[in-house]
Amino acid sequence: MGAYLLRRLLLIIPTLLGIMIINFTLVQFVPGGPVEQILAQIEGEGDAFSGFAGGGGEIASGGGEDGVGRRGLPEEYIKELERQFGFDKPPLERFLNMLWNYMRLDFGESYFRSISVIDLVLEKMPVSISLGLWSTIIAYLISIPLGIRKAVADGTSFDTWTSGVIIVAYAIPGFLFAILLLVLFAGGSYWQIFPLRGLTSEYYDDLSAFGKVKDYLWHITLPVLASTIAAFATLTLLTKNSFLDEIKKQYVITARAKGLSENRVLYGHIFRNAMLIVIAGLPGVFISVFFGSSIIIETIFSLDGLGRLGFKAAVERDYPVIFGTLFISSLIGLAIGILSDLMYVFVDPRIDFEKREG
Amino acid sequence: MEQSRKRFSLSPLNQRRWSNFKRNRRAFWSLWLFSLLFGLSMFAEFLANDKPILINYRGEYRMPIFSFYPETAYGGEFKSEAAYRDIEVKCLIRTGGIEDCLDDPEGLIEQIEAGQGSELGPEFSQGWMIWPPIPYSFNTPVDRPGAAPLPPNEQNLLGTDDTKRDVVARVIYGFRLSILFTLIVTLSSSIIGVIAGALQGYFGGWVDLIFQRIIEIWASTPQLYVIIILFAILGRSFWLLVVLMVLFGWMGLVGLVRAEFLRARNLEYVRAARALGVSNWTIMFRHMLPNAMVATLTFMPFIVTGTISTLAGLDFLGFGLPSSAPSLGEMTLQAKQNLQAPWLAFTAFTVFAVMLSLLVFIFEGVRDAFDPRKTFS
Amino acid sequence: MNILEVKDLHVNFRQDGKVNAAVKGVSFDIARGETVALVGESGSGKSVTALSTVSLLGDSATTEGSVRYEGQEMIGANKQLLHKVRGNDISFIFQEPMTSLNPLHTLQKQLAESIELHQGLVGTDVRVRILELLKKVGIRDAETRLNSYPHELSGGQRQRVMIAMALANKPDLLIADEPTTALDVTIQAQILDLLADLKKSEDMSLLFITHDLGIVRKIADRVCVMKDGEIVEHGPTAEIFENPRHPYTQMLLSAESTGSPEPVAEDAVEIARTENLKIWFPIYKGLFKRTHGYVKAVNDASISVRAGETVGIVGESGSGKTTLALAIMRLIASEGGITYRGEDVRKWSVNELRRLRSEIQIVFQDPFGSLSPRMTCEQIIAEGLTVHGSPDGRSNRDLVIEVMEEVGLDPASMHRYPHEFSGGQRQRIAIARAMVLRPKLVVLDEPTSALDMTVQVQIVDLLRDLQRKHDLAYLFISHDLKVVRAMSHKVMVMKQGDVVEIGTAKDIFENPETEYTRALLSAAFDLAV
Amino acid sequence: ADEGVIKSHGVSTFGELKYSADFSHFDYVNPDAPKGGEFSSWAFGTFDSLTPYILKGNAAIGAGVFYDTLLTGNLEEPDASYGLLAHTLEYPENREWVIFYMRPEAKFRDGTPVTAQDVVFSYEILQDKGRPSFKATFEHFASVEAIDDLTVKFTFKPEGPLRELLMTAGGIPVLSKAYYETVDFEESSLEPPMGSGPFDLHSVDPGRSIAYKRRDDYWAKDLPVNLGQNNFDVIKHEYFGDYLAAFEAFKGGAYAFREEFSSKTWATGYDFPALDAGYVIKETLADGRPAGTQGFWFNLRRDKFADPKVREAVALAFNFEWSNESLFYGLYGRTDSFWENSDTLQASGMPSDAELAILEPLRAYFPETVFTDEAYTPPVSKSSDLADRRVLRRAGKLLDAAGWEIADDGLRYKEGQQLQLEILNDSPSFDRVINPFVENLKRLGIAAVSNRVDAAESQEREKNFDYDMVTQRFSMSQTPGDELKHIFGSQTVSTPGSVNIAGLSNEGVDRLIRIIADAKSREELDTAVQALDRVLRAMHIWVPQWYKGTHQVAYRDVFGRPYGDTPPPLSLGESSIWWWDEDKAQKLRDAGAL
Ligand SMILES: Nc1ncnc2c1ncn2[C@@H]1O[C@H](COP(=O)(O)OP(=O)(O)OP(=O)(O)O)[C@@H](O)[C@H]1O
Ligand SMILES: Nc1ncnc2c1ncn2[C@@H]1O[C@H](COP(=O)(O)OP(=O)(O)OP(=O)(O)O)[C@@H](O)[C@H]1O
Ligand SMILES: [Mg+2]
Ligand SMILES: [Mg+2]
Repeated sequence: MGAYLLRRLLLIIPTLLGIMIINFTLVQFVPGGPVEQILAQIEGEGDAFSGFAGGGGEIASGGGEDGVGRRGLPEEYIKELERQFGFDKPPLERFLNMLWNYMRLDFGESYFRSISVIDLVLEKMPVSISLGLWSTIIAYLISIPLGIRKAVADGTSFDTWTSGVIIVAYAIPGFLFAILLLVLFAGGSYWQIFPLRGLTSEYYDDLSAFGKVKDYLWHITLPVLASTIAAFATLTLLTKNSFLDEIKKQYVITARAKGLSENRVLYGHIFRNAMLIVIAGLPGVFISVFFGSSIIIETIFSLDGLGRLGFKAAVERDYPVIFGTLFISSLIGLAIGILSDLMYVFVDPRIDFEKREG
Repeated sequence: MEQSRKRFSLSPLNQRRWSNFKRNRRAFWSLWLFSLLFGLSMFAEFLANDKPILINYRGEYRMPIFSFYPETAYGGEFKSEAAYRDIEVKCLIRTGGIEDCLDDPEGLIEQIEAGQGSELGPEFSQGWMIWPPIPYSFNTPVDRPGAAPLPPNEQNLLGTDDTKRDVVARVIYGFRLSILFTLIVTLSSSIIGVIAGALQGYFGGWVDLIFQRIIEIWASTPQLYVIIILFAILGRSFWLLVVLMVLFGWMGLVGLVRAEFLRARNLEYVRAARALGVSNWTIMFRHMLPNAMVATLTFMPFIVTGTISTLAGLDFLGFGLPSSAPSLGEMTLQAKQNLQAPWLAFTAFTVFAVMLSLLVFIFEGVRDAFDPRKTFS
Repeated sequence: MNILEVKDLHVNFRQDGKVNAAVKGVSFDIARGETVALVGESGSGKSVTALSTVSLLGDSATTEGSVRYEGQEMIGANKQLLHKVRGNDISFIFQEPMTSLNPLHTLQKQLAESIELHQGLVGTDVRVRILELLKKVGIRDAETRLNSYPHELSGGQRQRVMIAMALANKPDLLIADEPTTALDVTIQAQILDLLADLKKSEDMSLLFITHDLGIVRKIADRVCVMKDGEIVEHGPTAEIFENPRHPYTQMLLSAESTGSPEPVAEDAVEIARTENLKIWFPIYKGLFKRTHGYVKAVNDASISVRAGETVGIVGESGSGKTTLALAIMRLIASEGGITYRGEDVRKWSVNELRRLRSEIQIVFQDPFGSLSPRMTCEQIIAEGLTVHGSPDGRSNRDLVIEVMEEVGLDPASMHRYPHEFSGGQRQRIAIARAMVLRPKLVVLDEPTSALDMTVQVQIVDLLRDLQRKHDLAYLFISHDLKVVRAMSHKVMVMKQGDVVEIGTAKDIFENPETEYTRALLSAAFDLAV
Repeated sequence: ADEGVIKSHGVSTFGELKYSADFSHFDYVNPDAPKGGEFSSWAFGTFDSLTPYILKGNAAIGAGVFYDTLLTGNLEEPDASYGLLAHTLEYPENREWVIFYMRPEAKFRDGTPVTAQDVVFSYEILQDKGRPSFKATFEHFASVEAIDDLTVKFTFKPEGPLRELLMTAGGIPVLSKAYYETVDFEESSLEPPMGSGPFDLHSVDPGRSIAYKRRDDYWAKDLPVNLGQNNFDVIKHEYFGDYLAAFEAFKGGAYAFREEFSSKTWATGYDFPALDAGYVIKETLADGRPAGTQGFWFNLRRDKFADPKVREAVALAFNFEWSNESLFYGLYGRTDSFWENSDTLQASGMPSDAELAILEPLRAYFPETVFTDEAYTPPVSKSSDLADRRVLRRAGKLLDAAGWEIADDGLRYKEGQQLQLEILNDSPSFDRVINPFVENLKRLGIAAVSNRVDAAESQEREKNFDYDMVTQRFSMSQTPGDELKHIFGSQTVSTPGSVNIAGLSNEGVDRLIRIIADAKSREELDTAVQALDRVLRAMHIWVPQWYKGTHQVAYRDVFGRPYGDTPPPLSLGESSIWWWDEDKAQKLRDAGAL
């Protein structure tokens, strides 16, 4: 096992390298780059979000600042921009530079803001954690017991109607639900109960500790609700089906014969056998807790989280941000992968990763 | 029973499974309904189209759905495809190509309707057309006054979308497109994913190590860029998206299947199969897979709808199908942009909910049918 | 006063709309401190009857009739009552110890659970009690074994864990379903003594289900004989044994595997041999699973078997028999030489090995575990045929029917899943699966442990018959020395991973060399007297 | 002073000024407007910086309020500028240089005086490290020097558009040199930068809202150019990530003023409780600026568009009337001129004599219809049907005439080449406009497709002129000049990244632009622009789209303003010349609506 772990840890390096190579190469072929993005911005276009954020004006943007739209940028300035972004150097040199910097954990600055990639990610984390943490917790707290109950009550009317509810909840497109919540409970036409945007109020800093908590919860209610609504279905049904698979096995009868209560049989014995996948998925869930993001929910509730950051960086071709976040998240992802494999062994000690042949 | 055995030549086990499946009424009816909807949508061209199904023009039968006829073929003026919804073309067909149709089609049609067609002269030859129940295709602008999206009325049962296209027609075509898309994608990516996961889990060792790394690398590729690049090179198309989605979608199941196999390979029955000399492949797919399928089967309906949603999401972000394509995703997006037109949201939601429920129920039935310990009354 | 009264118990299994009556109107009772033995044909409904006493059957079963424990009705009883009674008042030892333990819990956890639940002990008290129990059931090095998982134990060890678990709470009634099948005779005797002690000291009642009439005769006060879901005869032990009335009982009592195998031809080719085979399992410790020590399952085993020859392997539970068998089959890694027909198979690739597989077969000690749960009996038996082709061109279905009949299974049940069979039936499916391929060498790991005498005789005859016809070689692992004697040409005695003695059956049984063998034999044959 | 050197309190393109040196305030303001209250509006997306003028960071809206300029414009005269930091400017008639005499009382927020060195510094740093657009803006500046502490001289390159350059110079935001000795100009930050402008930072909630507060100690608050302006104590912008959320917020009263750009929302959304109760006022006010020049532009670099008949035919397939009714709630007007919504600049009817005088010498370069027909206006299609047979017939004939014949498959070919047309689009909201257009094009037998790509890709393709047709909007100046050559001139036709979207390369057009750039008076200019408009329209270089000549606004009824229904032509001036009306506010407060 130790050797296996060592192997896995060592393999992180080539994997990361592979990821960076593939991405770097890919980026060379993407039409448009940061320079184009800047040009688009100068012409007053190029906002990645207005498209799906409802910015459906039929009057095109144009003209841009200082009448540049009427004039265009001289070619040499475009060259100058390219030089600023370092595109005048050959790709290989840029790549090696990047690697060298990354090795020193220097991820550089965003092309478009004076902020280091790390700080940028940290800046967006609260939103993502808020959405990810709460919706994950809610989803797990409801889905797993519900799934277990459904497995026990397989085929009863309880099973049927709960299935109906979670499926319908799943089928509601999240953003539609989000909009609906927003209009109904935060908008100016119906009930103005919840705030429209943000994680906290402007006057958050002046609140008492309790007030802060209240304010925070008040703000995240709608977004969390919207991002959780669809999350129950898969987990609940997975739990249910996994349990159904185990619930009639011989060892369960043994457990029952010991006189254990139903819950101890379910949670003490079947759970670990049935939930290998769910439990082993927990480290992965951890990622989604911290990096969980939904561009659309973030957009609708004017939250500035990693979802928007990622999409924005992709559309704006903000390569330092793209590569930086990719590198960080890959690194974490790879580590989590190892952790999650360790979880397998932890859950089911019979599991190993050694070679097996016929 | 005897008969059905002959027809499908089901093995007794599969018969048992099939009868178990049938005994789950919900699953059984869901399967029927789904097949019916799917089957119907395959004939979308005959259900909703801006071309008639059958035309009798001067005694000659024509099926414009299959063949191209310029307007001139009906005595009209344009050499491009006849626009059958135009009143002029309708008049031409019904009168057998009388030229006055281009000036006063309404008048002429009235005349024919009054039974005075023969007064139109020797040129007249009464023709007719059979229209599909919904006389619009997915991209036909509806001729109703007012600004789109228009609310439902007898002409457009579910109203129109924001480009003034009939929502029913778009749903029919959109359903077909989405289902085909997702079935192809889900099937291919699940097969690949299951095989990959099975290989990794079963063999372990370096196969697992290397394969996992490849997946990790591949999974970190920014899909959006690949899509943008390939779209720029090859143009937006259905099949390209299918390929792309499979390319990136197969990894979804790998982890699950791998885990299940890592566990199952230690079980005694695998050892027994090995002792029998069963090939690895058979052990994996005949012995282990059925026992390691819980997660896969559970996830299957969600992968199916998830694929539809991903497609919808791509459409949403503007990296999906061409905007004229009838996609459910585009409809959802429109629903969001046009809250004042609730019929869009209603339709999108209903289609998704129905589709998902049917799929979940079907797969629940499949799971139960494969569960040896499940008892059916 | 009767501690358990069963009246007119009916159990039906529903499957695909068909109803399969497993128990048809069984009535019996057990008095406090009494031992009732339930014997009978494999598949006659003994286990089902036992399970239905505290409602442990699955949904597919419908139970009718009445089961009263100390006057309380158990059928349809509420959960609280069941939870209180189960494990505390009525304890179970299940027939298949291999699959009855939670695979993901350590011994300690499984044992501690019921102790904590019903006795309210915590902490070190529990541990002490567990160790005491394990020692009582004869598990060596109990301390080091506490953190083992079930799959790391031998069949007999698992069975003893089950026994320890059942006895942990000093139940009023112990229902023991074939509790000693996987135990060697010395341990068996030890367990039986233990039970007798408990009976005496705690006034425990015992419902004992077994095929081993010797045990019945030794410990039972009364006997019920079951056949086809009904009790055909019952009465005090002595009476039944002296004076069996029902024809089935008579048949059962008279049946015994006797005779000896045909001698092996002088020039018989050697089918397989091992040289200094060694299998050590590492013991891992800690989060990173560092190797901490070894379980020396097999130390140095050299063995050879010729065509038409049966080599019996006997030895105490946990002595490495199964491990050795698996190693010969090349199903687990080992050190040392293994040759098959003179070829060194250790160097063979996976594909070459596969060819070998049609010629050497194994019947696993744990039949339940070795049957794919989602394949039907037919598929399982036919599996080998689909891989290797049927030997004489007949259709798989015909061959399956034939072999099922040979092992005494009803071919009509071939579409059932493994869990729908009784323990003995599953064992026969496993035998059928191995034999249908007409192999050259069969490794039989406790192939008759769950079979009643009549079936056992039938199987032994079948094996001998096949051996004669096809010159088969057998490696026969069993604790039942009578069967071993009836089957084997040569016998090998193992103890703690070492081969302590090897010789012809005659030599071993008549002139054992080592003390250990002698003890084994005396335990085995004393009992029989 | 030299002969021909002009010394003045202000300047305009042709020198005419509405206000004389001793004017007391602009006519359109209320000099006695009460000060106080808050003006709030919304903005899309987020912001992360308060420093405009640099590439980095997404500056908050209105971040320019921190700065003053040498000259300032007004809302009436399109191109007049009056002294702000400068009290007087001096320039020769050929405008090759300009000297600004600065007001000694001008002070930065920290009390330090604004000097000529600061102006020089501003110019230099903007040029070196500012947004690249400054480089383009300052392209024709030769030198900037501080003559003394309060006098600064700009010298221009003679080949530049001298007519406007001195106003450009007057528009440079003046930054504090001292301040940037400690602060890095190139890095974005949320610290309010040092300026001499009328506002200071009130509060900033990164990404969510920004508020500026009026400075009571603003040195220039009583200058005539400022009188009656900057009336609100606080100006606040609320940011929203989603348009609908922003609208909902308005309904709920989160901000007070909203200009509506979506026809759908304008037509369907404005029926919420606050509006019905009269707390919110909804108005359509005239917009006096030339509407943006918006259309689908052909890429004339491509052979298939060489024939103007093809271009005209394609344009005919666009059914504006149908689109307007079916998609835009009838809220737009059809654009036909490149200077739509400007009476003086757009051509109409037959060419006037004055126009002819300019056009005749260039006759050879232009289509004959320029001289024979009225200025081209797209025909009016039926709005009831997407496809108007009559118009399509005309289009079909044009295509036939151009040699693109329909083959048996219903598509058009010429010399074996299929007539294909790809409409490049980067805006999802245009899909619904383009798709019906494509349907109509298909009816003509043109293999048309709509291709939506993301902004960067679209930009890249536009940069490399890799498109058949693309939507583009230019906001045209009231006083067109030299910049037209970038859009229509042949010099830029093959310069990657130029805004010559159409790829126009026509000697006659170049000469017309020269004439415009050299116009000596407004009349001359108007005539020349009209001539150019006429020519461009006759050449069918685009498919004109639509425009809206109004401001559609809605606001809480708490404001007063110095005008009734006719706002100053150039802007509503909502945040500068409107004021907080305490009486109205009190009424809303009493009604519980504030
Ligand atoms: N879940 C089930 N579904 C259907 N039939 C079953 C099921 N369990 C047991 N049976 C059938 O019920 C009968 C009685 O089984 P039971 O396990 O009680 O036999 P047994 O007497 O214990 O035999 P053995 O000695 O072989 O263990 C058998 O014929 C068996 O095939
Ligand atoms: N996977 C394993 N890991 C660790 N120890 C094991 C493993 N498998 C078997 N052992 C140990 O090896 C020893 C020999 O086991 P084996 O199963 O060969 O015994 P056996 O002779 O077949 O006993 P029985 O008669 O009880 O079946 C036992 O002590 C057992 O606990
Ligand atoms: Mg049994
Ligand atoms: Mg064993």
